[in-house]
Amino acid sequence: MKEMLKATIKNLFSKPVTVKYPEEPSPPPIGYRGLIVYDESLCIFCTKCEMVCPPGAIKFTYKDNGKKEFHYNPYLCIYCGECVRACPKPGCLTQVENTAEPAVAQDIPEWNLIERKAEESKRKFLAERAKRKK
Amino acid sequence: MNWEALVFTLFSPVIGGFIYGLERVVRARMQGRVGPPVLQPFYDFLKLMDKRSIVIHSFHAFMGIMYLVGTWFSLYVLLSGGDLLIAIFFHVLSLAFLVVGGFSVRSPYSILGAMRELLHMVAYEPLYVLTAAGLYLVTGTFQISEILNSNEVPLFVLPLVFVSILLSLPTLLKKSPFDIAEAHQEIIGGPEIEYSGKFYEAVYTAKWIEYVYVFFLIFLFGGGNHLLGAFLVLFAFFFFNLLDNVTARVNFRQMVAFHWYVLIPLVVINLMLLALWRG
Amino acid sequence: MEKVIYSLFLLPWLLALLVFVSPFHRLRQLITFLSFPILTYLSFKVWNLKLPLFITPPEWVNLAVTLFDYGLLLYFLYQGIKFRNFLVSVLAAAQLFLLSWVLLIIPHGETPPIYVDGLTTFMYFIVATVGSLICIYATKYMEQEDLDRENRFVAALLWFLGVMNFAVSVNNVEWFFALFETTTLASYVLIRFRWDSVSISNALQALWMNQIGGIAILLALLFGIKYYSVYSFTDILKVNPAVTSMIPLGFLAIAALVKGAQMPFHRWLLGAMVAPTPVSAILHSATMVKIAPYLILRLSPVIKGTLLAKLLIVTTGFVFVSAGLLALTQDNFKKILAYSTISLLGLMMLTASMGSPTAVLASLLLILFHAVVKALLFMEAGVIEKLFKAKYIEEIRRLVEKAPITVVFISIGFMSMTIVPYGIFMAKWLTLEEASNFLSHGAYVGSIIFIATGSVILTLLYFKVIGVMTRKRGEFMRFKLEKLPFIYLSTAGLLALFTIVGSIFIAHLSADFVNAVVASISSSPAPVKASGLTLITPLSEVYGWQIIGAFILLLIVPIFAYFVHFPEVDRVYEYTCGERVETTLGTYNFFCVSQVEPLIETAAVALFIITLVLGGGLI
Amino acid sequence: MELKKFRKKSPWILHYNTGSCNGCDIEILACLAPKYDLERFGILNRGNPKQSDILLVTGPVTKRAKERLLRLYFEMPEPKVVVAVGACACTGGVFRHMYNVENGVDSIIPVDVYVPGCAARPESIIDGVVKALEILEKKKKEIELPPYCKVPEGEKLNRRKLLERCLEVINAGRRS
Amino acid sequence: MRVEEVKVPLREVRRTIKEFYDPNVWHFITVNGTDLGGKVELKWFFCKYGEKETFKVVTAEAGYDDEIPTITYLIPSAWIAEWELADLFDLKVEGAKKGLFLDPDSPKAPLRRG
Amino acid sequence: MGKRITVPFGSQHVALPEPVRFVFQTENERIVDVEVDVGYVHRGIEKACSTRFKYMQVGYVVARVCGLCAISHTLGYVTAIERLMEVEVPKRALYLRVLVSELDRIHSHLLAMGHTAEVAGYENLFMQTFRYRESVMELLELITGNRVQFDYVCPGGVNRDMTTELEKEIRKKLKELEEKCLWLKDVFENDFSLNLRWKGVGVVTKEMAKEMNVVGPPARAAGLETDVRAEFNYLPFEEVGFKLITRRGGDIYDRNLVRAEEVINSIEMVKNVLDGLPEGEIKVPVKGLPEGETFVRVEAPRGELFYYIKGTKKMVLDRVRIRVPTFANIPVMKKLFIGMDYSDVPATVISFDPCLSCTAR
Repeated sequence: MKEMLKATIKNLFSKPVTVKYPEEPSPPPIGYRGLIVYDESLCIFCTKCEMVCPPGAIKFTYKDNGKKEFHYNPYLCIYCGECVRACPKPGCLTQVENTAEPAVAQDIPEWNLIERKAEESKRKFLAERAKRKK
Repeated sequence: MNWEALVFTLFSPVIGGFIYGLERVVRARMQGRVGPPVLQPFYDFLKLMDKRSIVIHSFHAFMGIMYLVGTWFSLYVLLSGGDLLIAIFFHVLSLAFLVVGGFSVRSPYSILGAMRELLHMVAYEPLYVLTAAGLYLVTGTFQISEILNSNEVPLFVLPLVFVSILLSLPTLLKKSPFDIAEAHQEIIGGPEIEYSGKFYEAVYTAKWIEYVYVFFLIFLFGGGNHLLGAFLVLFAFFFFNLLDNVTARVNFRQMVAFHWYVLIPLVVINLMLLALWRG
Repeated sequence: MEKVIYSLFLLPWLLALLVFVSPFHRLRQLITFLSFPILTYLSFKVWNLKLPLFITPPEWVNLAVTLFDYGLLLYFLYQGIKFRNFLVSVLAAAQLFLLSWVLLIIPHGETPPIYVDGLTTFMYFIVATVGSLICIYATKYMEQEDLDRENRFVAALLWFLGVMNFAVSVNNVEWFFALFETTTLASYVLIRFRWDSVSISNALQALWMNQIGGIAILLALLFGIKYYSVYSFTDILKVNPAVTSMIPLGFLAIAALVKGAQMPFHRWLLGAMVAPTPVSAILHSATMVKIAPYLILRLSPVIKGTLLAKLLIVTTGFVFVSAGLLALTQDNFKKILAYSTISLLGLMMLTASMGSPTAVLASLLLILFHAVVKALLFMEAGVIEKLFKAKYIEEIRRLVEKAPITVVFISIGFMSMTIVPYGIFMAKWLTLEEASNFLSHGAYVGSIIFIATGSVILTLLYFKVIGVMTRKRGEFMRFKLEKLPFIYLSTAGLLALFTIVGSIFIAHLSADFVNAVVASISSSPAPVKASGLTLITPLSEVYGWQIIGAFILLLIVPIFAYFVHFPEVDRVYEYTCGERVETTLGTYNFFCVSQVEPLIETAAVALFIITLVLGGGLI
Repeated sequence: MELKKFRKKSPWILHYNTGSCNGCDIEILACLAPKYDLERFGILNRGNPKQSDILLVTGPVTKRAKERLLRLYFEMPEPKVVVAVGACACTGGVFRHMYNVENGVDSIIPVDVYVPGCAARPESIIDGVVKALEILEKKKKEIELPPYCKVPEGEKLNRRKLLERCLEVINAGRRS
Repeated sequence: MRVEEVKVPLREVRRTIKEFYDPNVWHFITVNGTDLGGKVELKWFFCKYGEKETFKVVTAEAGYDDEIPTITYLIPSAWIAEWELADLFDLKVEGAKKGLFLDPDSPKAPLRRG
Repeated sequence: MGKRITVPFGSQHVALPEPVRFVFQTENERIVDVEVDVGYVHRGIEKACSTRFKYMQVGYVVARVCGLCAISHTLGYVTAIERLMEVEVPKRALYLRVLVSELDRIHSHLLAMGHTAEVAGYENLFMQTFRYRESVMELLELITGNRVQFDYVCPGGVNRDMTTELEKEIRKKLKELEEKCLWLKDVFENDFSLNLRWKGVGVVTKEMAKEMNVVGPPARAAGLETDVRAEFNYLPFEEVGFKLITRRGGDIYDRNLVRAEEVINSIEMVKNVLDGLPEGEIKVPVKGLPEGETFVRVEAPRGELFYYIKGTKKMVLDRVRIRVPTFANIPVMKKLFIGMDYSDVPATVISFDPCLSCTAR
């Protein structure tokens, strides 16, 4: 009680420790594991990142011409950085310090759709390739 | 009709709201935080006005409103300068509505809270009655208006009584360490848990009025010296905020025991010494 | 003039006889109905007589009373032997011995044995109104219990009223002993009414405990005759207390404590609840236990300010608090009421022993309102027992859904014992202020603590019960009152109405009516005045608008609350952490208090002995 | 006076964990602590749905928690907003498609704001709450319903019945 | 790591544990089930207080329909682990109630293979 | 029966950060019966670890079993997989693991202490504890890049290295932290109202602790000398000055004091780690497929964490079994409640620092 009394009175007459966040900036520290940034120009489409991603926040959909398209869902990502470590091409996937913005329902990627599409297109692509090989 | 008192009573929610807002700021500062703006209680009030109301049943909701009316009325009884004992017992009357309202729903928290509210009453009521007796001893009257005009200063003669009233302030206002009736972490507000929207607003505002009620009781200790009374109120305000911040909640057995075995004997000792000295 | 008084004793007996012999239920009801207007009229007539009034009955009455005494005690002895109850027979034998001794040494006095003053008339009024209302209620109650033996039951009740009227108007202590023992007999007969083993053992318990009171009276009589040759109340009052020994007064006070079921002699009153509910109603409200405060009030001018009075304050104050505490542990509705009676009797005797005019006024107000309210509450207890088959407070859960009128009556009863504008509260308030007044001399701080803690404990108790009753599951779909039999409704309604009207006009009631009684007990009336509804005491005043405002809040609004309906508001379930759990919602039973029950009883015994030994001046 | 603007100034929060890993929960606690101090915005952690305006949900909705979540949602008076805190609450996160999980919160109740992160930073939570406040100001006072709960035209809404109906829908798999 | 593994038939488990278990020496860790397809391998893990890496493992195999003996007589705190086993493998364990973790609409016996 | 009042405590309750349900039957607020439901957070992680995730991913998944002891879960799993595949982890990585695991312990213990104060109605102490906890969180954020889910440890080593600037920063903050933690320990030890409220409440005796197999700080507060850090060689704790802390009382007060003392010991250990941090690699590659079975005990902040893994030469493990400390402590909690005051319940529950998310997985 005595110790707390001292501390309480001290707090009353000293400046609060609160960071007034929305008014004052409170940036993440250096090395914070934030968003994954993808650079398509460097990508070799090895899909290693898709394979290692635990929640499946990275998906590649196959276009008809065999090209792959990168999809990333920051609202599913757990920001572990495993994809960055798995990426064989340095600089293709990088983890920046910024976090994703809170979003309303319209801004969330339709991830169920993308998942289904990725799976379907992959199956289609593989089937076609197998046919071609035959 | 005592117009002054009536006006003061009508404006008491505003005053009480300010006190509550100030309290929240002071508490936040004591914890090293910034805290809400001073007008926060009024924002809450206005927001609650805007909410869609939901109730368990009408009787319960109505009792919430009656608690506000009852508290308001009991404040007027106190301020209009009538009998002090009657005013203290009127407070029991207003609490009765909260308690019956709390009992009238089939929610365990509400029922526990109402029961604990009664235990609060068991703890502080004898103390306040004895205090009234003490004030009578000093000033020779039970009429509040005459106490406020007397030449005596009750504080100087009744220091132990004042101390015990100060220590039991948290019981009436339900602050730590004696906030068992609305123990937020145990029963989530106790009897007020099932109120919402406008009906909760009534209960919320009634609490502000209680602030005024309690601080007026403190003010009486200044007797005819109103400046001292105001200082006492200010002191009491900081004191119970400090107490709130440096103590954990006790359980109801400890609370009743503390009031009955420590505070009441203190008051009695003071009264006996006074009687001896006077006699 | 005498005839009016005699008829007050004899009419109830006559009515009792008529009820006993009349063959039809309706006829019996009609006769019982008659008792209410007749007795009230007669009491009113006595009130208008020139008081106080001394009456000397013919000489043969004295002999008859003595013979009756012997007969009664022999009957007790016979009962003791018949049921093999050692205590009853030994106590009866002891009384026979003491009575014979008393009769041997009793001198021939000139003081008339019947004395009617304001206090007596006040008791007449209570017996006439409350007592006969209970009798009327009993006719209906027995319809549902046991119609064959209704005539005995109602006749016994009516007879009891006559006995009570007689008891409060005697002056001769020997006669008083006879009537005291007659009330004991009446209670014995009534408690035994159901004739099962529990009833009989409880009746015997009541018998032996009350006989201790009889012994105390006889001892008082012996000492009184031996030392001062007085055996009338009026003569005792004339004795100068400063020079007398307090022994007779001490014994009389003990008799009052026993009759008033003060701890440790409280068990007989609790045991009385095995009988049909009107018995409890009549024992707790108008008759029997009211003899206790009556006796103390009779003695209060002499014992005022003595050590005996102070010890009585401590004893009864202790009972006031501890009986309230023990009531918390009970879960039988009637037991709760019984404990609260014990508790409030303590308060009545406490105020009576303070003895100043204001305190006597408070005591009288307490007697009046307690009689009315307890009768009301016991009637309602009978109603919920008969109509809703509920005895325990767990069983009256959510009663408000089934029986709003009953709940309102019970709530009025409960609130009137604790909350602001009601008569009983006013009496407490008067006492508190009076005690504070004494406090400036350093005295009576104990009584303030007792009253404050005791009343707050009673508040806790009553609100606990009200809370159980008013619990509801949901909204009233449509407003529906329960169908109460007319007699239940009218008797209880009359009592409730009196409680409310009496409390609203408390100023006039106390200043104009009760104060006259106070004047006849103490030498001067209490310094209270009434102006409008405002009650003015020397220290302070309670305004009419406060009383009216509190009544509006307390009564009109909660009743109104049943009709209030917020139509546009959503209904939700109670918050139970998002779960749907099976909840049993009882209430607290405070068993931790029952652990100290032996302690409380030991303390009560000790206080009893101290009162007798120190207060009675046995040393 | 426009009362709507005061909604923003005193939002009281209710926090429910539907199966999260505690990471986001302790970040919410940290938000209440001195460093971030949500009370600056007038936010109180009421812990009582009947007096709350913002429902903070963390974690993927497990099968056992979904009923409770719906109950709490229906006990909150409108206007109210729901904030899903953390990746799991938004979409299911790493627990997506596990056998006892119904993925994101929006499969049970309508969600207004999604706060990403594993675990969400206090700053993100504050951002989310501030965003929720803007939405709260614009909300109507009608009863909000989950998308799967269909009410025929013109039917008078009864909160308890609606709750029972929604519970029936989400527990449909339970009976079969 | 010193591990003493005792392989016993299912009905011998309780006797085996009773023989050596002393609450002052042994700390009961948990009972674990591993699905082997058609039957479940059960392991009761114990370790010694105050000693480095000393374990005792009681192993038994149980079919899906066998009743598994409870050891709550010896180790009162084991009920929760046993209930979990009963729940997640849908096994019959003496005195265990179903529904510790699983709800009526969760898949039955999720930890069984296939 | 009619006198009883049923009090549900949870699943949503303001004193609980996570869903667990206790249904108490109380008489005069004294508990006569209790019913526990811990299955709210069951998500099926064990199943998912043996079907959906490859063994290299499992470390990130099990971290999400519990956000508070994230590092312990990963550590347990990673130690098990390293033992199974016989990987020699570099010394520097081991030291860094000790560093993060101890910092994690500090933040978890401070959380538990603060939260216990909060539910005992001591709001200010909660605020102060959380205020100082923030500096640990900042440290962890600096080292690992996230405040809660560290994802720091991976099979074969750790994911991030420590730089010298970082080291300096850590030392600076640690010094401040130590001062504050000593102050906090002082408060928790000597505060009058905490003593009044907590002493003799929720007592787990030593016999009870042994009989009910209690683990972690509650067991150590009861005087049972059990600490996996001393009983299992998964990290070099002895080298950095680990002390086994026990107390005798076994009540809430002692549980918190054990935590407070462990916090101070942990700070000491972190300092020693920084002093003796060896140079070298932080990670060795893990190749191959796991085969066989092994089990590992790890001391999480809440007590003994047990991992059992079984591989059958596939990318996906055959069985991952997690026995968490709270799971072991729930039986004793249930037993403890009988006869307790309802007003002491929140503090007792929180003083065990339950992690239901671990328990149900």
